[in-house]
Amino acid sequence: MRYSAFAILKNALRGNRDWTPAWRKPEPKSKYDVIIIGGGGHGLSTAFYLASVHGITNVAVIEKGYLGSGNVGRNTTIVRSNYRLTPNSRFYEKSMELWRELSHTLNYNVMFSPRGVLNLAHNPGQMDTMAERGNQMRLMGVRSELLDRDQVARLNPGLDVSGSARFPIEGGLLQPDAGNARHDAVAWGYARGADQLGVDLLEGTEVVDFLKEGDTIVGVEVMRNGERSEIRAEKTGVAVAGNTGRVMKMAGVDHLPIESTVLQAFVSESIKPIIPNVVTFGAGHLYVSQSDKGGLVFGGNIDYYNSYAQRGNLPVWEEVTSELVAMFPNFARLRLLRSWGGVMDMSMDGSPIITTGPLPGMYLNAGWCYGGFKATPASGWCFAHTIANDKAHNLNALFTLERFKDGNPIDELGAGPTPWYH
Amino acid sequence: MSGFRLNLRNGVGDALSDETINFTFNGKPYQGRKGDTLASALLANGVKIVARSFKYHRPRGIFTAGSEEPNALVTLRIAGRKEPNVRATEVELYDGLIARTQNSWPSVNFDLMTVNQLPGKTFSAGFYYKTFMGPSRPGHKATQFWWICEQFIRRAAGLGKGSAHADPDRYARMNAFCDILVVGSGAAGLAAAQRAASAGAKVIACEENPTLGGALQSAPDILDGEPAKDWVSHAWEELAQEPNVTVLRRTTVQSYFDDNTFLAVERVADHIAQPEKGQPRQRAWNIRAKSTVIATGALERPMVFPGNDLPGVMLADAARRYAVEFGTSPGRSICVFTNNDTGWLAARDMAKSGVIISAIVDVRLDVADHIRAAGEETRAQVRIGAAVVKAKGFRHLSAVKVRDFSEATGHVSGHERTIPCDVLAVSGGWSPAFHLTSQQGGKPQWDAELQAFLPGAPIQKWHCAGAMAGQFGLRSAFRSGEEAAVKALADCGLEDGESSVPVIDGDSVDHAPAPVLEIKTPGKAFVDLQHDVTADDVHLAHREGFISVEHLKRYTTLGMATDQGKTSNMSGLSIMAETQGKPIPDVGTTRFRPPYTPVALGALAGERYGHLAAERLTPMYDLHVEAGAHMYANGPWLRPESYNLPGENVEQAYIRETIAVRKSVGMVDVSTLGKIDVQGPDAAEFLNRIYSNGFAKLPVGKARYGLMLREDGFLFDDGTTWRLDDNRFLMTTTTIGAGKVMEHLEYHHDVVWPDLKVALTSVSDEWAAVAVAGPKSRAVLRKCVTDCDVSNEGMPFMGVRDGEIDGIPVKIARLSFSGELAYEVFCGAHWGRALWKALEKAGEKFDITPYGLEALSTLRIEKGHVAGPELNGRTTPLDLGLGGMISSKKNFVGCALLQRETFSKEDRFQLVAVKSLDGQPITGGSHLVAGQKDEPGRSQGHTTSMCFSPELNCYISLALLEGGFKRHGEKLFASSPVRGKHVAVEVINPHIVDPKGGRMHG
Amino acid sequence: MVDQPEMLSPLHDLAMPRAASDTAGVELGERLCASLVQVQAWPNTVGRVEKALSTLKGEITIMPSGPGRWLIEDESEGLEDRLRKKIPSAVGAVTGLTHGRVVISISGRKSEWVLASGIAIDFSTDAFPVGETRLTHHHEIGLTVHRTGETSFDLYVFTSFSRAFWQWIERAGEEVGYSVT
Amino acid sequence: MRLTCPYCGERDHQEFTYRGDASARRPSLDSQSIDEHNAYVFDRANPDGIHHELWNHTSGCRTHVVVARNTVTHEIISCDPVGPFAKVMK
Ligand SMILES: Cc1cc2nc3c(=O)[nH]c(=O)nc-3n(C[C@H](O)[C@H](O)[C@H](O)COP(=O)(O)OP(=O)(O)OC[C@H]3O[C@@H](n4cnc5c(N)ncnc54)[C@H](O)[C@@H]3O)c2cc1C
Ligand SMILES: NC(=O)c1ccc[n+]([C@@H]2O[C@H](COP(=O)([O-])OP(=O)(O)OC[C@H]3O[C@@H](n4cnc5c(N)ncnc54)[C@H](O)[C@@H]3O)[C@@H](O)[C@H]2O)c1
Ligand SMILES: Cc1cc2nc3c(=O)[nH]c(=O)nc-3n(C[C@H](O)[C@H](O)[C@H](O)COP(=O)(O)O)c2cc1C
Ligand SMILES: [Zn+2]
Repeated sequence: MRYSAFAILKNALRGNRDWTPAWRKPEPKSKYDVIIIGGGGHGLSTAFYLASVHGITNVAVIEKGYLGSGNVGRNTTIVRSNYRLTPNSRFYEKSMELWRELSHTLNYNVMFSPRGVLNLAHNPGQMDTMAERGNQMRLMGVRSELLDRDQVARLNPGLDVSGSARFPIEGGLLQPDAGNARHDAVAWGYARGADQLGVDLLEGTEVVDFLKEGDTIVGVEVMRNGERSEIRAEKTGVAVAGNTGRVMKMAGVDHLPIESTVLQAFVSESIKPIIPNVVTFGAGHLYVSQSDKGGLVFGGNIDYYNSYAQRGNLPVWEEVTSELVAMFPNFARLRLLRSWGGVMDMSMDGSPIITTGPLPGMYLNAGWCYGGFKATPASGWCFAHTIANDKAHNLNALFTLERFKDGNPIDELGAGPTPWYH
Repeated sequence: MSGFRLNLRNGVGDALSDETINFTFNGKPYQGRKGDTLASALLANGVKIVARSFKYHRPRGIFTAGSEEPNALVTLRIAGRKEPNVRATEVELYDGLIARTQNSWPSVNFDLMTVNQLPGKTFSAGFYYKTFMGPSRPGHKATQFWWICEQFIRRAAGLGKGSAHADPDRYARMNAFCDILVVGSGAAGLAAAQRAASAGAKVIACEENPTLGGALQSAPDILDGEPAKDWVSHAWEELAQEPNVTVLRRTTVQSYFDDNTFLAVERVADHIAQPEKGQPRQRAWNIRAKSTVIATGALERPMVFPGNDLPGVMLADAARRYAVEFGTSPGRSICVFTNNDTGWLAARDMAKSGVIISAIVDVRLDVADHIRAAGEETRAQVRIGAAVVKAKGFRHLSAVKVRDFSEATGHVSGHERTIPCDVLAVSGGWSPAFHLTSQQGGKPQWDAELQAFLPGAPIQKWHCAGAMAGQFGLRSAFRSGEEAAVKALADCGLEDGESSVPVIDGDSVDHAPAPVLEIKTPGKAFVDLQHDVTADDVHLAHREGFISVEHLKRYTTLGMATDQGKTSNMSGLSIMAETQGKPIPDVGTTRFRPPYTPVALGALAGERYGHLAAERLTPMYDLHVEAGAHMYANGPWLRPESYNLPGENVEQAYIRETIAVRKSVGMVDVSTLGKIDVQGPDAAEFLNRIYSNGFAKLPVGKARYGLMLREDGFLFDDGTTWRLDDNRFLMTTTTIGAGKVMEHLEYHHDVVWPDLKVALTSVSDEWAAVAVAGPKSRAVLRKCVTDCDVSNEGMPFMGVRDGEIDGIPVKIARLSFSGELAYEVFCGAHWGRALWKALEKAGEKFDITPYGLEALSTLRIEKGHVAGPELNGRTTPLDLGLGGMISSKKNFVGCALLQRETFSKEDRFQLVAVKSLDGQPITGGSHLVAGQKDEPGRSQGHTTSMCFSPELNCYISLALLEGGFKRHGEKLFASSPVRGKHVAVEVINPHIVDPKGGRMHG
Repeated sequence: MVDQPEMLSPLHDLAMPRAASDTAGVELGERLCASLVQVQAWPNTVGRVEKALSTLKGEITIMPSGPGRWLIEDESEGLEDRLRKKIPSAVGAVTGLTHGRVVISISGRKSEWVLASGIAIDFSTDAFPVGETRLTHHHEIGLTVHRTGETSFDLYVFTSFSRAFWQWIERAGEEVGYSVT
Repeated sequence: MRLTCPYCGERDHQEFTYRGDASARRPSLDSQSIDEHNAYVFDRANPDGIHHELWNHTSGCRTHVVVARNTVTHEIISCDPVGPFAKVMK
């Protein structure tokens, strides 16, 4: 059923009885052309682009929980392409292109909202670092503006721009075309789009092992409704974000340049609009925006330790909230409603991996760290290309597994091979 | 006060004192009593509509008497203390309180936003995903349409308004340790705390409410011959006297973290107009407990039927508490609708307090005799096997319609009777408040008998007790509290204590409800009152395939409001279960997350609100400020950027300072350098492994510049290290790198080479340091240094000597970051000020000029010395032209991976300098491009550190340029589109000043 | 040789004596050490270092500060040199920290309360008996806490952070009232 | 989370600095093997279950602790000393 204002009216008149499921709940077939493990944003978008761009529709997405139960359903929804290094810059700008059309591509309102992302700078040195990034963006054809303190104050009236702030604001870098999108809608929209093209979305189905012929992956073994069964495929793509370590171990790949840690996110009670855009603090680690429902959605650093638990600890609460109320002292009486965690696939350089291999018949999409939500369209698009052609697209050609050992990391922060520093 | 206040007497309105309190609501003055909550005072004044719902702006009345309130959200106070979304049910009345309704316009009684109701079924769950996509034009255009819609939606959404002003109050933290944390002060919590305390355990007990005792505060039972309320108050009073017991009221245990670490938030001064001097508004308690007893009671749940959101519909136990505790009748005529015994008892207790009960409606046919007897005491009409099928009224309840109901089929039948009433007290049974255990991942378990989820097996050291554990009866609450304490004592390795359960004379109540939460008759029936989620929305979600509970929640937003579905989750689940034809446990529950109730962000920041991070100051800080220095936040440090003379800007000042150094002499505070004392028989060997260049053979009395690599071959940090003795070195690091270098060394010592005898101590704070630089620097030292020969022979380049300046013991090293003849003078930090002054005095004759970070940077840029911006984590020593510092005679951290092929590629980003060809400044963060402004082409590199070079009389910058080593002489542009700059530059050798080093060696 | 000038504390103009009402919950004070020295033994020389420390004379406070490590305060000057003589490099490492710390003292019936409001260790006397030392922190400020009495503590605070710490402890003391000696 | 420093006792994990996988062992000083070093620097088992990891007690005694911790439940199984004094402290 096509979604539109008209459809809503028509259905409302009939008591909303005629709506049909957004996607089917099919039983698994025994064999597919392609299996994608992971019904998160990346898995679903990969399936969608396999079907829509490459005409490969005999595809299953296998999800152990409910669709969107992973990081795509628990992130702070920031979408941007304000990168410093060329490979990232190109890739994320491709994503922006896809974002801008996504609601139409999917016939699903993903609420992409280019409200602007503002990174604050707190001293002249930091302003120069911002300029360095902003200039790279401009040279890559991405809009960016370096704002002085007054411009920042005009944009975000609540900010403490006084000179007496502990870290006075000097200015900031604005990507005006960046913003947010509605996380769940992205998952559901891709799911519905893929389903309509014939992709089987298998929820409640956990991959527990791989089927191998020699070294070659020829399918997976799954648990579904308490029963084990096999699903075969020519090609198996892994897009399980924080669970990459777990899943790859089943395939016998027991070491990777990835560690899993927990990242917490926070939402306040709903209030009337109080910040128009996304703001990040430059003298610590904090990003905040306001959801359409009115909640301030914010997050900061990961909890610095390996974790597969979707919950974090108190130190991060203290850190992010103290930074938030330092930036916006008028937020002190607003209240935190809920916090949660997601398991992050932190790579050794903070940049992703989209590649063929590491085993024959297998394809890997991982290493998204804090930043894979904004990549959802481009990640799926590139991964689909890589799977369909058995070869990386130019846009992801450098996102290899080998780059670390070859000495060619794509290290935006220059933090080195300490995953939790990225 | 209008006629809703009951005749106050012993047992009715005990929470209230005689004191009258004035307050305003929506600008209108009202009176209440001390002890009232805002909710009870509003009820007493006959105020019925207190809020509007989120989506449809439907009128909302008070629904509960506690923190689970979904409806009665108001904005409290004004200006910086303005606080939106406060639950009126929790606000303790104080004189002068100002409260307003929110999310309504022009007023709560007449709200134009109710137009949102008109489109009716079009605003169904998730409708916004299906529309607002705009014309199907690609790119920006398509998004723009949504963006315009979004502006309107955002303004319509949102509850209260935040303040535009900074919060003037302060927040505090408290770190606490105990054997046993008891959460909840009801019968179960009390029993646990008593038993644990009697065993000598260190106990902290937290109670969310201002009064202790939980349900006992209004229980009709007699304990040890005393009314429950009095008994429990005495018991807590006594317990609080014990030295090993801390009792915290107004303190909600909000979050349960790993290893029995808790966050509890105490509302220290929310019940008064404003905090007293020095008093925090709220205090965040970080509690570490060896074991925990969770006795958080249970939350009553409502029934779902058409019209159930009308003001006047409220929970039965809340209505009871308003009558008994607050001496307030929630209405003139009250009808009770229940599926369990507690509704009846609520009716009886209310009637006893003087409330008029018009009817009791129970879906069950089978009601125990003693319960029916209790009902008869109210003199209300009783309808069993019946259900309320509709609540009627314009903006407020005026009557309910009742029909016969079959528990077996769930169908209604028979004649519809109208019962006039202005309050409908509903009880759908009780849900244990297992939020805290769920936060930790505890899996709740369904209890079919109680029709409720129980907390399930513990996965940390917690023990559940009382209603929270499904032990609803008073006796079992006490008993389970004691049992939990016994287990908790065992967790702490403590002996058991004594029992002190009272003799109980009271009702025996069966809390098991009929499994009925929804009455299915046509009309708008609400599940989530705040978010306007209706039973129809749940059905729609099911139809569209959002059948997992988590999908249901996200698609409909059921349970996502400020109350987190405390009163609505169960109804939502039961409707979903029914729709799917599955039992409730198969549908499952959504996960509870911390905090338990919303917490002020200020409270979480605690003492850091207004004091984000400690400032780090050098001993000479005051002198810099006095000298007019412009201070610069550099990590935690505050450092002088430049010493501006009157009328000078930063650039003018640093150029003047730089020239002074090159021409005569300057001095700069370098106390922020990281300093690490490295001692021991293996100190030299250790350093030799850490640095890429050799340190083993460094002579005593000499310093050496060293490079440290990360193990992956990239540069990590740099600095000079001084050999003070055979077995003693003083290492210096960059200011920013100090902490991470220390950890790097400690890691390699502790973990990699523990056999080396070496001791590492941070002495950054031990030493104040001043660099004296310029051709006259030796002359300055000559004037003030005693006990040390500072001549070229006595102190050659890189020499390190001990001496004295004005009686201050100093260490002097002849080092040069500036390229000039220069010295670093170190002394004990507490003499730092004296040293600075002494050097100033000695330099007077040479016009010694204090210089700041900008000049420091300019001097080293001109010299081609690298620093932070060049050590950006992506450069190797080879990239920076420091290949000569890679020892081939030994292995060191990073040496193996430095040999990787890629590092010797010719197109790597390599260090060069560029100079401006047209007199324009090269702004920081510029990129090097080949093309003109309108077509710059791709970035070939970027500038790292820029300055005006007095030496070359033009703007220059260090830069990292692709294949830069071979491109000296090439003409490029330093492009900074974000600053509108495009400057023609020439690539030059970075060693501009004195490339041969004659000056610093001289 | 000129006389050594007096050492100046970063708190010299902050921690001014100031009396509060008699209800003051805590008393705050500040001092510099005449000598503060860290000694580190090697794994096989712990006994020898302990012995060397036991022979120290005068007003000495010895605070354990890590495996085989001690922080030692002497009320007279010159301790570093004396220790260096007793403990050659083969036996251990001696590092002077006289200037690296400022000592902030707190005493009074509310001192545990005030300290606990910013420091996450258990201050009850059973967990932290009189005479013992704890190494911990207040946010980014590292601290050595020495319990000098039932309700009195000396805090050895990094010099560069001593003002920030002092400002914090004054603020924390406001709730219970404080005086400065 | 609470970690037990073998020297200082039980403290909040906030007092410690995480240093990651303790099973990653640096090749001997004599090794110039790129493969060995690559494995040490980049290969992580990243287990879901017991993880042996290093924490530096940076706000305390500044020595390292090997913590065995379950990455799924965050349960701490053991905290053992490393470093020159490890043998003495055990
Ligand atoms: C708190 C938080 C904030 C974030 N903020 C941002 C942000 O602001 N901007 C941004 O760009 N990025 C952000 N991110 C990162 C972003 O959310 C992720 O990088 C991205 O969602 C990862 O891709 P995904 O959607 O495919 O992953 P997921 O949604 O995690 O998908 C992986 C799926 O695989 C499934 N799976 C795992 N194992 C198996 C198995 N054995 N069998 C079957 N299925 C399996 C999981 O259940 C899961 O659904 C944030 C992440 C978090 C946690
Ligand atoms: N009115 C009723 O019909 C009803 C319903 C349930 C229980 N009860 C009675 O209550 C008794 C059970 O006692 P109990 O002790 O289990 O429950 P209780 O309701 O008496 O006490 C629980 C207490 O915990 C507090 N609390 C809840 N969460 C908290 C948190 N996170 N932090 C701090 N405090 C928190 C509540 O404010 C409450 O005072 C029995 O007598 C039972 O019959 C009565
Ligand atoms: C952008 C965003 C906004 C959210 N807003 C709310 C909200 O308003 N209310 C709410 O209860 N939860 C909100 N959540 C949190 C979800 O309820 C939920 O906690 C999160 O999706 C993680 O799932 P889990 O808690 O079930 O593990 C939001 C989540 C995200 C990612
Ligand atoms: Zn320790």
